[in-house]
Amino acid sequence: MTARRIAKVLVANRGEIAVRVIRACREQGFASVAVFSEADREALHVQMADEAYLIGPPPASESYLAIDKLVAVAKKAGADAVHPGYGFLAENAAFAEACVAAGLTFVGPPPAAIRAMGDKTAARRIARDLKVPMVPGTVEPVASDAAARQAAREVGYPLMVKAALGGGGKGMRLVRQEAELDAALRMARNEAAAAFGDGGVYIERYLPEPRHIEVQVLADAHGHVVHLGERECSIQRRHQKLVEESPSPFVDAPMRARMGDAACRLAQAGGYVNAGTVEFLVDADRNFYFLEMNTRLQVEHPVTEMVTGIDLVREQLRIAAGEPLGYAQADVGWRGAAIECRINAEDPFNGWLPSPGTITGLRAATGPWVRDDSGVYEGYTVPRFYDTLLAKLIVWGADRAAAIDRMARALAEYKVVGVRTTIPALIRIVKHPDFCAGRLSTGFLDRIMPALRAAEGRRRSVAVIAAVLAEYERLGRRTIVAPPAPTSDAWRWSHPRGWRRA
Amino acid sequence: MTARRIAKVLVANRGEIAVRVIRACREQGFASVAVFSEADREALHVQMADEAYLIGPPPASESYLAIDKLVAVAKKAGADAVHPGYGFLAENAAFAEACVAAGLTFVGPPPAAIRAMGDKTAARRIARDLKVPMVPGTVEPVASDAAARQAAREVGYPLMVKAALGGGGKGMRLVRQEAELDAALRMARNEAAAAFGDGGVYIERYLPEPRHIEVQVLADAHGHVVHLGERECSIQRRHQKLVEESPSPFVDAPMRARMGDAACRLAQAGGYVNAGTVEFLVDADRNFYFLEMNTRLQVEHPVTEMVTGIDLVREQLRIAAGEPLGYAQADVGWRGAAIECRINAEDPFNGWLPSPGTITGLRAATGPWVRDDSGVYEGYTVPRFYDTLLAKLIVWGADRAAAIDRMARALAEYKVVGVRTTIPALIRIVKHPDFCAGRLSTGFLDRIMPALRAAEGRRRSVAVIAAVLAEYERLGRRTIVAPPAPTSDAWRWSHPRGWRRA
Amino acid sequence: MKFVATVGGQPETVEVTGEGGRYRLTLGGEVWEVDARLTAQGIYSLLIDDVSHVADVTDQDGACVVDVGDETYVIQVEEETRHIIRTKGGAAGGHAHQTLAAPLPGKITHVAVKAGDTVEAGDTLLVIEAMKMENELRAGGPGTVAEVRVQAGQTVNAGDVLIVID
Amino acid sequence: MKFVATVGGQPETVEVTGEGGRYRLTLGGEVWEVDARLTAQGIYSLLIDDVSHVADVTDQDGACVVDVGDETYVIQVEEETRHIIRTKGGAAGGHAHQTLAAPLPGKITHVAVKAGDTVEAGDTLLVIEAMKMENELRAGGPGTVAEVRVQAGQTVNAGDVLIVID
Repeated sequence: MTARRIAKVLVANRGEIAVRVIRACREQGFASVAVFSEADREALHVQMADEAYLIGPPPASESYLAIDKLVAVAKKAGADAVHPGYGFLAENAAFAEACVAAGLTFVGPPPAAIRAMGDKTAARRIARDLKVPMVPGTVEPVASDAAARQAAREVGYPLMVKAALGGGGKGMRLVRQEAELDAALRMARNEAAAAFGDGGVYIERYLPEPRHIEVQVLADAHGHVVHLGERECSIQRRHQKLVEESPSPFVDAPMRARMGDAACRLAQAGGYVNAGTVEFLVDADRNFYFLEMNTRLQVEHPVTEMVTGIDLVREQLRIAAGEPLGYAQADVGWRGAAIECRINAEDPFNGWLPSPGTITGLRAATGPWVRDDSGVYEGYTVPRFYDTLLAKLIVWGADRAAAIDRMARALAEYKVVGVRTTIPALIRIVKHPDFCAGRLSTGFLDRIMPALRAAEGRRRSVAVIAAVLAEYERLGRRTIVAPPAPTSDAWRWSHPRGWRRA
Repeated sequence: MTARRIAKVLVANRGEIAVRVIRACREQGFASVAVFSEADREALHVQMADEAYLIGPPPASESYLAIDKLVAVAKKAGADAVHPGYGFLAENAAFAEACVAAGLTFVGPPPAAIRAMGDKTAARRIARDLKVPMVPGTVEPVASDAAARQAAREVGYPLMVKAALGGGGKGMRLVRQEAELDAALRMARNEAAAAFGDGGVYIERYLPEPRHIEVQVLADAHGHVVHLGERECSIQRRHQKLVEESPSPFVDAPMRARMGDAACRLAQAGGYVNAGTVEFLVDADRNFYFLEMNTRLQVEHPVTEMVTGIDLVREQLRIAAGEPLGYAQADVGWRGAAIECRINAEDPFNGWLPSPGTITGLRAATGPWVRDDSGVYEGYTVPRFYDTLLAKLIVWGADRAAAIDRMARALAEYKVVGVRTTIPALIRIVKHPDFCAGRLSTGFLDRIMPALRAAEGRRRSVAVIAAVLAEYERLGRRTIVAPPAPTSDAWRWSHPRGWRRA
Repeated sequence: MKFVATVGGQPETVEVTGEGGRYRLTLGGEVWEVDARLTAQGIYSLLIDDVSHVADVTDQDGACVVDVGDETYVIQVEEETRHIIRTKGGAAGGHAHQTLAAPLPGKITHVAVKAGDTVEAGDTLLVIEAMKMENELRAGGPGTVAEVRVQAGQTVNAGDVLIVID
Repeated sequence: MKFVATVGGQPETVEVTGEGGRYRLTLGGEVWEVDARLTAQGIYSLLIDDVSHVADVTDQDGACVVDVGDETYVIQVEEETRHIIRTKGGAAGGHAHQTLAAPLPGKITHVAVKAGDTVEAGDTLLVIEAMKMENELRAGGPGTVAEVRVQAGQTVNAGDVLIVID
């Protein structure tokens, strides 16, 4: 195929990933075009891009998911390429087609490959044909609740209901018995439709406490495919990843080679081009089962970048421009260990309830081998319309132990005031003996959740002193004393413990 | 020698390097003890340490240079080791001796090695004996102004007057003719005495536009010495480094091996233990001349860390504890290229005049392969008593071109409001064709200084709009209009252009 | 000045004197000399007996959420007099327990109960969609639904009373 | 509202209307529609014709120092009326030129001139030590020293008049 000139890139996303892509564009000398909803005028990606266009009201369906508006802005701005980031339209073949039809280079796989691999059910059919092992379940979306009940009986309970499109844990529900199936289907379809514009779901057998290990692949338009090793993403809440690392403490060189080979074969079979990720579930006996392929950049791509030294967004843009990879599997090297922690605006002490609001104080962790991929800043108001990810904290260490020590240090430095975040939970996770020993599973967090409750710790007196002094100083500055908020007791009622049972 | 237990480390420093050492302690599970002057209660290192002790009034001579106070605090706090950082007492043999005498492990070379190598004139005698080439000049401090004049005539003008102790460019003056000698001696002695508690200076021939290239060495207490390659530090102002990088674009593998060998031989001859740096001047024909050895951690150590993956402060603490290096020269590998830019509170458009004050707005650069080693935070007031370094911005790239592109991106992101900083100059430096081509010399900055003046750039209208809107909004909020400050015109008088001639 | 700080249902009296960064507090019978600086919005640097602490204080529905080290506390601070008044007139407080207020702004996607229903701890009351997540709000204890003030599809603000339970 | 913005000695009139983030400015005969947000103390996000700019505005001795992209400008902004008054009474302004004020707090370590001395551009007037650096303050133009208000060893604050020159 012929090289396509890229000089100006529209970033069809928001938050930290839009910032990530804009940075890559700037470093390569490409102009960047941001888009923003009415809720995002003050978002960081708007400030960092060279140009920024308002595309509609806050709801994603009227802005970040509005294909026509995005293509129109790209043409108006004179962009020659579109990077979708992750989420939103990143795995929407119709969007990729609309870009191509408008003469824009889509920074991602060809529409056919998105259809083949991005649709989880189609991908399962390819894996079946390639004899790549996979989790038992339907290879088609379930047509109706009745059909779902029928399929569920064949697969057997407990089982997972999953969105056919999308990823990132949205549109996923665990169903332990048939009585829960209808509610699970409804919520999964709602979330899937809201997040990806498609409510299709399929059914898969539930594996108890599996490890979630995925392989990063890069494929150019000239038939070269390499893998960059694995990421372990077993620490999850609400079926969403919270902590990721590379390499996996569970994977040795031969297993890495086997998984990498399976991933590359799947990519090739799907006619895949650009960066993609093949997800596997791994059981205690090191058997791996193909789960799905994400036809986009992953949230957790930085851990692979830190150990390989390869800039994945730069590679995405190079591949989209028609450049060959320029290196073979043997040229890919790994150094040390990297861990990523997701800092979300959620209250870990209140069932991960989202916590929108204004970030009144912010001091990010910095220093040696600490990377902060953030989409926020002090004074920024986290809108209630989009997901809760504020920033990704990534560290590198000469080995896994050094990386864990560094992450514990960095998390303790990271100060976010004004909204609740996952940081307190993350600190407990990286200090947990099971985590340090590499004993991970997707059930890990549910197991240690009780320990997350605010403890009667040794710093209790210090906390009381800080709280009292804050009030004392506040009274010193103000004549009127704020009445105790009437809703404070309602918190007791609003613990959505359901997530723990879900 | 026997292993010494380290569990609690007193950090006898302030600012970013104190923060750097405290982070290393935390990552290794050591408790950290900070010290602070009355001007530093709100400094970042006080907040980050486990314990913090007030040691005296703002002037360094009564606090950070007060050996007795520091040793007393170390004993009171129950510290078993002392890390001096750089500057202040880092190269003061009497301090190292006082620590050892008090039963404290000094994280640095033995006092004898500090005397042998830290004293520039003594080091020059060792280099002479080892037949390591060096710059012509005195091998003893000059006893008097008369003796200085005499020595100067022998060395010949132009020449450099340099502090026998210390480093970091303080206590250095270029002298073009004898008429300037007395003033240069006075200022150099004043600065040296203030910075290092010793006013001794020596005289060295001035090499026109040399490159400044230094080699990092690590020596353990068991006789093992390795070098971690070179750093090029040719971009300087006021004889102080502003931009450093590793590897040097001027050094190839054979030259690296030759310089590394010379550096290791010097370290061994001086009985050196711990981390140290051997500085060379390099002429256009790739001849290198020994300049001095810094018997401490360098400000610019991070660029070596980023390309080798070796944590130098961690190694310092391991070596101080008596551990063997555990690796040989052949095990040291280099990957990619790293650049460091120093962000100082100075006004590059006004002769690098120091700019103390309150940082009212701060947004540090972050993201892929960007490291911010900072000692400040938003709301922090930069005191007028200490040096101007606020933070070090370090980036890594797969090659030098990628690192330069990344640094340009990061510098553009880095926002400091309230004090003037070196950032605008740094942006021009990394975008300059000579820098990008690796055409570096210590005269580089003087050459491009005229281009540093605020230009009639294409963003002039945007700047005017921002300034007018700031005033417009300010008037909207306030009834009284501030009178134009009467001293504003005085700026025209206060350009210390002298630094450009110095 | 006297305050009552309530942590985990346990009230304790705290007396404070001092200003300008240097304070003396009495709590738990002990006297604490504290050097405290607000280094950024809500971020306090505390020096107590030469030990350095950084505490983040966030106001959350009138309570202080304090993060210090890896520990988090929810602390209600009131002037002592106000505390006495509030706890004397306990009835009002009792009723406050019976309301489910929206913990965050969002859209009600499902209401699982109607007036007259009896609920047990853990029963789903309703589902509120916010930040691309469906959040189930469940009963923390048993009771009878007295009033349902919202319906599916409705958008609510943080603090809006959604359901009243007797 | 009308202002005069002076950049590099060049004054230009700027008219502003609008509020709440949306403004219309007239300068250089052109009309600019600007969406401006103060996203942090002194850090402005400007959208002008869909082009995004971030401008840092620092007050420095009554002048605005503006960093935008890799360019830095020192801009004096005054209400138009005030500008007219100031420039009419030019004498005072003229005298202001004749004072050397301390550009930063520090210690005078050396005074090189005395009353009556004539100085040329570039002559050292005095040396001020601050932040571990000896900073030479030199004459920007020729003149005669009328007054020396400081002596070596003395500590000065930013803005203190050090030397007056006729």
